[in-house]
Amino acid sequence: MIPVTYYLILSAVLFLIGTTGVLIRRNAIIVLMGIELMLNGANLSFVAFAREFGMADGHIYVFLVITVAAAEVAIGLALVILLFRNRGTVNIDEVRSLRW
Amino acid sequence: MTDLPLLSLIIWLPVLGAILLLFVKGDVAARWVGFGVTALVFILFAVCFGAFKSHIGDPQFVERIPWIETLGVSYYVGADGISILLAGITALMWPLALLGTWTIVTVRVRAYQVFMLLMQTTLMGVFFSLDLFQFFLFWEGMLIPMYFLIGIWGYERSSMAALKFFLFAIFGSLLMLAAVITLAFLYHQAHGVLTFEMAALYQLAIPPEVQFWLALAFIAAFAVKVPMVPFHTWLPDAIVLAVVLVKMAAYGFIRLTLPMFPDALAELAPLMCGAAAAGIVYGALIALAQSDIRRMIAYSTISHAGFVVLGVFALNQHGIQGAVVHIVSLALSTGGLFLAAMMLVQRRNTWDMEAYGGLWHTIPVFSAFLLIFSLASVGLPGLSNFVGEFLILVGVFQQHAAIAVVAATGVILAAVYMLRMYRKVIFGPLTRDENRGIKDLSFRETAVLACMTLFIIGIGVYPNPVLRTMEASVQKLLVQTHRLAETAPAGTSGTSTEAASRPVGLDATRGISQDNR
Amino acid sequence: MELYFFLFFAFVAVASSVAMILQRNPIYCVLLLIMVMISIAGLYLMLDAQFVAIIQIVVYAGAIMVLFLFVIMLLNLSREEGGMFRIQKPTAVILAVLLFLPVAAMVMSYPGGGTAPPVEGSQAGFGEVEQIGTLLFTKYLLPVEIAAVLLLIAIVGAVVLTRKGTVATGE
Amino acid sequence: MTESFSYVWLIPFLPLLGAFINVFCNRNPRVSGMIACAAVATSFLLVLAVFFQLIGLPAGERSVDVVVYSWITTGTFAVDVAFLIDPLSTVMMLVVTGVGLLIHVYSIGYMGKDTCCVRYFSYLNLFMFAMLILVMGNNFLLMFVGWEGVGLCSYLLIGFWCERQSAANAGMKAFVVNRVGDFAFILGLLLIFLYAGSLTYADVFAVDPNVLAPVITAITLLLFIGAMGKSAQVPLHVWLPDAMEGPTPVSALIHAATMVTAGVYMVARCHALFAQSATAMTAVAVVGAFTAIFAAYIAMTQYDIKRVLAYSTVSQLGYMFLACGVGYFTAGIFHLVTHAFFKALLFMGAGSVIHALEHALEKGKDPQDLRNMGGLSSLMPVTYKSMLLATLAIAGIAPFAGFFSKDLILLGAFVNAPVLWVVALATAVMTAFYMFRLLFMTFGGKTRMNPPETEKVHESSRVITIPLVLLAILSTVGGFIGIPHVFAKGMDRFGGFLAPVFSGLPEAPVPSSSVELALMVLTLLLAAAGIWGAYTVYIRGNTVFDRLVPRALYTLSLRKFYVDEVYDALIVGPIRKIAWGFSRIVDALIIDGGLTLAALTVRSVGNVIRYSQTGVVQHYALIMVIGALVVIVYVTGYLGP
Repeated sequence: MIPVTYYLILSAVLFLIGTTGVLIRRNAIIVLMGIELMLNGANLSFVAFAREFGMADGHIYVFLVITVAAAEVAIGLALVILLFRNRGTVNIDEVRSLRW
Repeated sequence: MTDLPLLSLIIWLPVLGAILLLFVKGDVAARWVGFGVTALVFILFAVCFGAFKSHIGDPQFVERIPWIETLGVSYYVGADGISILLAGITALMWPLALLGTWTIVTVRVRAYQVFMLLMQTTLMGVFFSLDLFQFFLFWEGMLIPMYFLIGIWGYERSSMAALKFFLFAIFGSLLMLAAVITLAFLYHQAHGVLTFEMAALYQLAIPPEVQFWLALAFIAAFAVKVPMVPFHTWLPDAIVLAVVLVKMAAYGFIRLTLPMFPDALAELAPLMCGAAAAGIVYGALIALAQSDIRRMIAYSTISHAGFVVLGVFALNQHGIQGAVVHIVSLALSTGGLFLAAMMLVQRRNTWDMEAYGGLWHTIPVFSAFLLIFSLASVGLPGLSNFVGEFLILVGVFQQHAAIAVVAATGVILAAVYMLRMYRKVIFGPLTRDENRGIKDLSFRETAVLACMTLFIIGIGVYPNPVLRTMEASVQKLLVQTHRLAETAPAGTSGTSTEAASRPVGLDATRGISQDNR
Repeated sequence: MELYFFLFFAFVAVASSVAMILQRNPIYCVLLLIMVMISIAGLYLMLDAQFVAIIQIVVYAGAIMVLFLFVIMLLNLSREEGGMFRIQKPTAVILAVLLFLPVAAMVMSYPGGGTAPPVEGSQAGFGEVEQIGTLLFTKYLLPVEIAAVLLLIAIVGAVVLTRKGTVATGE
Repeated sequence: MTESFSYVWLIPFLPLLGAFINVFCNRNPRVSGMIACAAVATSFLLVLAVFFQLIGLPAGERSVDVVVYSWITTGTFAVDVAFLIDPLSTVMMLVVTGVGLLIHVYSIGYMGKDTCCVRYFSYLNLFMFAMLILVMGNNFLLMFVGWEGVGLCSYLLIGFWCERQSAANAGMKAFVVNRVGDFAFILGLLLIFLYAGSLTYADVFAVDPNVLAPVITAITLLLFIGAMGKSAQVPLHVWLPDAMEGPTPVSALIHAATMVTAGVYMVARCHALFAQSATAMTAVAVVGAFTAIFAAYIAMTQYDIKRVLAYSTVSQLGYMFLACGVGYFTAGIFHLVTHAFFKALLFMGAGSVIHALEHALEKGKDPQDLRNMGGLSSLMPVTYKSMLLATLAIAGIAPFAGFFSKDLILLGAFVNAPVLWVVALATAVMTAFYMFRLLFMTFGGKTRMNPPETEKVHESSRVITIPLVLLAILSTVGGFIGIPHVFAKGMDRFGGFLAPVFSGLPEAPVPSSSVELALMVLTLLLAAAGIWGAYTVYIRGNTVFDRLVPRALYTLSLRKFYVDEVYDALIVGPIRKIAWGFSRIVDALIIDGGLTLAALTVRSVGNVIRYSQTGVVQHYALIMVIGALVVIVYVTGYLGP
């Protein structure tokens, strides 16, 4: 039986890959995807602990995280579309007007 | 009749009035509702004052409803000698102020009435609350209506003044909040149960050095409101409600600092008296150099507020009773002075003294009232301020003679700047022709000022009812203040438990020479 | 035996996610992300979380990723030319590694690891729809309601944001 | 025994009632005069009743306390509104109400045509009320109430013609200088209360001396400074000459007969305290003597008729304080009474002269300037004759009142302080000189008015002249109530009457009668010399003195020793500068500045932080990750395996 630490290590790795994705990519959509990846990492650790403690609460949290992710993506993509429609680009480097 | 929850009614009636005002259309109706409610509050108060038994020191008409059990906070309301007097003067002044500013406030009348009523509620709340948490809530609550009143109905630069006032007040209240919490925490540590009840907190034995910091925090919070000299610059712009704040701050001193921190007071009292005396002279000197009536009255309030603080920190029967009487007469005389000035300015809308002159024959009734108010604030015997001032001087003279002398010079300076204003505004030849057209006070205005004058002369000639109502509670307060001081090194000289004024008479020389030299 | 499955899924997940963040063509990124999600669903199954696995595939991979795909198609994004990466690439990687170390250390020090309880021994139907359902509507009723409202707001928001002629779009 | 005097509270109450009626219920100027006089007349009658009732009592018990109600009671501080009826207060009441009544009658004539004389009469009545409270109070606090009330009324009455800026300034000056005196008075009261535990005269004087010993000098000096403020002694005398801006009856009542004597009354009342401190007594005597000669010297060169009389009042008050200083309190009070008679008469005479000249002189000529007068004796006979009697009285010529009272003071000074006696003698000469100078310049010699003006001058109406005549009689007869026993044993009824009040004092040494007679002759001769001097200079126009008196001395006197200018330079100016400095610099710059500085620092810090917002989303994400890293490291406590 696989010890829970493996799962946790894996979820940490996924989470970090997602973070680097967010930090280094210029394309807004890819950044959003990075965030989705981070969320998935988190979900994995939820389920792993649910398994560990024999409580199904972890699943509920995953379920809720998914709904939040869905909402977040909906709004995120709407913004990206707006961004594209107004500025013609999706690269967040070129969108700096909201600064000092 | 007295089973009726009188105090709660007095506190919450104005709020009901404010709510009622929301449904009222038209300025005049709003003014009538505002005046009606405050007048009703005054009647209620009169009933309360009638039923008040002055020989008992402890709070009467007590009402207590548990509010937040977990914090040990309860809606705990009661009136003792001092608070009933201060609340009384508020109850009296509010309808007069509303009536006085009937035609002066013309912009957004309804909002003005609402804010004035809200402020009365919070003020009454402060005076009657016996629970520290509730006291703090009312104390903070008072800021909001004041901010708007100063901001909207103040005069030019009023929004800046309102902001400045707010920042000062917030600074003070933060310190107070910290102190309140530490007090509750200490009480919890000492007795296990968490409570904000003042009576309980009075009994708390706090180690001297902690007491020092707590006292400092409270004093700073109230000093901002008094205003004591370094924190006073917000007052000249926000003069509209200066007098109200002096009452609050002084009450804060009496109710919170004096009974709770006896040891700290042993060191702090002389310091505060010195600062207050300096404030008196400083405020008077600056008032001397003002050419704007409003700022002159503001600085004279600062000077008089110094007297009140002096009286409170004399820590004896005469000082405190003098301070309370002085607050009452200050509200009347300075309040009246400012109301009269507003009436004058409403006709000529300039605050500069030089623009007036020679008004004696054009508006004799107004000049007479202005004279009475000026003389009252100068402290002419036979008028109310003198009683307070003299008692304060008697009280302070016993503790710190030098400081009393400095404070007494304030009496001369007061005469100089007040009569200088009077000479510039009323006496002298009628040079400017726009002054000729000023019409004299209307019946309403005369009625308001006459009512104030009646009280000023009344308290001046026969102050005993006022003095007797608070005698018992001041006595109790002093016993409270000096309970720990006895064990402390012979800081204050009041050895016996009766009134702390030195046992005067034959053994006076022993008592005097011992600590005055 | 299970170890192989775990390793397989883990490898697939990590490889495709790394590929995803390095991929120039957004469409391939989405596909790679779907691959990650499916592999994670597999892991869920290994952890007796059948309901969640299904949800993962149906909702997450199915719906959300399709939405991504749809948007990419809508915006007609082609391959990204030129500097795909922000200049802060090295800092990001270092940060990731730095972040990983304490977490890994903490996880390794976790005592309970290694003795996974017997799968059958636990209650029957663990992670089944029926158990999740009861939990959802008893203990977590409030969060569910809130989640529902959240979704509603998201939908309305998305519609309002992207409608032409509103203040947001600036026409 | 006290119930028989229970009506006493009516005496001060009636003038108050008169004032109240005049202010609120009456607009008609003629009626207001009547009301005022009626009020004062009834209280005068009541005082007479009290006087005769008091004489009925045996000498020992002539001190009655009548308590009206308890005013302030807090713990050990108990003061009540109560009146003390004893010979001293009765004498003062007689003077105040008697002279006051005559002045009220006089004012009807003098102020009759003035538009707002309703206000004038209400102030006059208010003044009577305050003065009576001061005189009748049985404790220091009530005396202080009267003290300030009288100060207030003098402020109002001096500034009565408030259109004139000079009158307004004079009023304020009077009030402020009085306030300086009151400041010292309050401190004295505080000390008394601190050491004696009460403020009522009986208790304070009953406290045995060694309790008060450490502070007795402080108390008495403070009280004396208060008296100096009110009775215009040297350092605080500046307000009295300016107070002449007020209407003349005001000057007659307040600045001659009643208010200014309040200081002397207070010193006499506290004789028990003053007697305990030798330094205080000498201080009183020295200040009194110096003021007498200082004011007399200035009075010799003044040209405004009322200013001459004002300085003469200051000088005579100096005499009274000298008397008190050397222990002859009875003489001081006696001189106070006689001075009230002839000084009030002089002021009212001057008033009727000014009244007459106001209509006669052309525009621009000041009716009060002596140089515009001359030769009025034939035109205003009654005024001339009564002023002649008064001038003789003040100069101290034999049968008149002034002679007896001044002689007693000179006797006292000779016995106790010979140096001051010499000063007093010199002042007596000067007094005779400047009084007769005034008389000759107004009434004697050839007129300096051109013909058309002299026709218009005519004697004042009867309402004005009757009080003049009455007071003239009093000035002549007044002296006989206190004839020194040198002439007739036991005839010194005035001294006898006051004896019980001053019983506590050590018996004053009485020189042999021959020495006393010699002194009297000496003073008479000196007075005659003064008169002759005035006669030669102002009637015969002989300029012998012009060559004798050096120019500098003359201008010094004319310019009033530049006292006003010195005060302005030393006190008023610097206070105004300090006040201006405080308000502009300290308040505006330092405190307000401090606040705005704090505000500025907050804004500048804000500016710096502002640049951290780059606008690039990744930067924010980076910061978030770093934050996460920090938290994790903090929580887990280590940075790696």
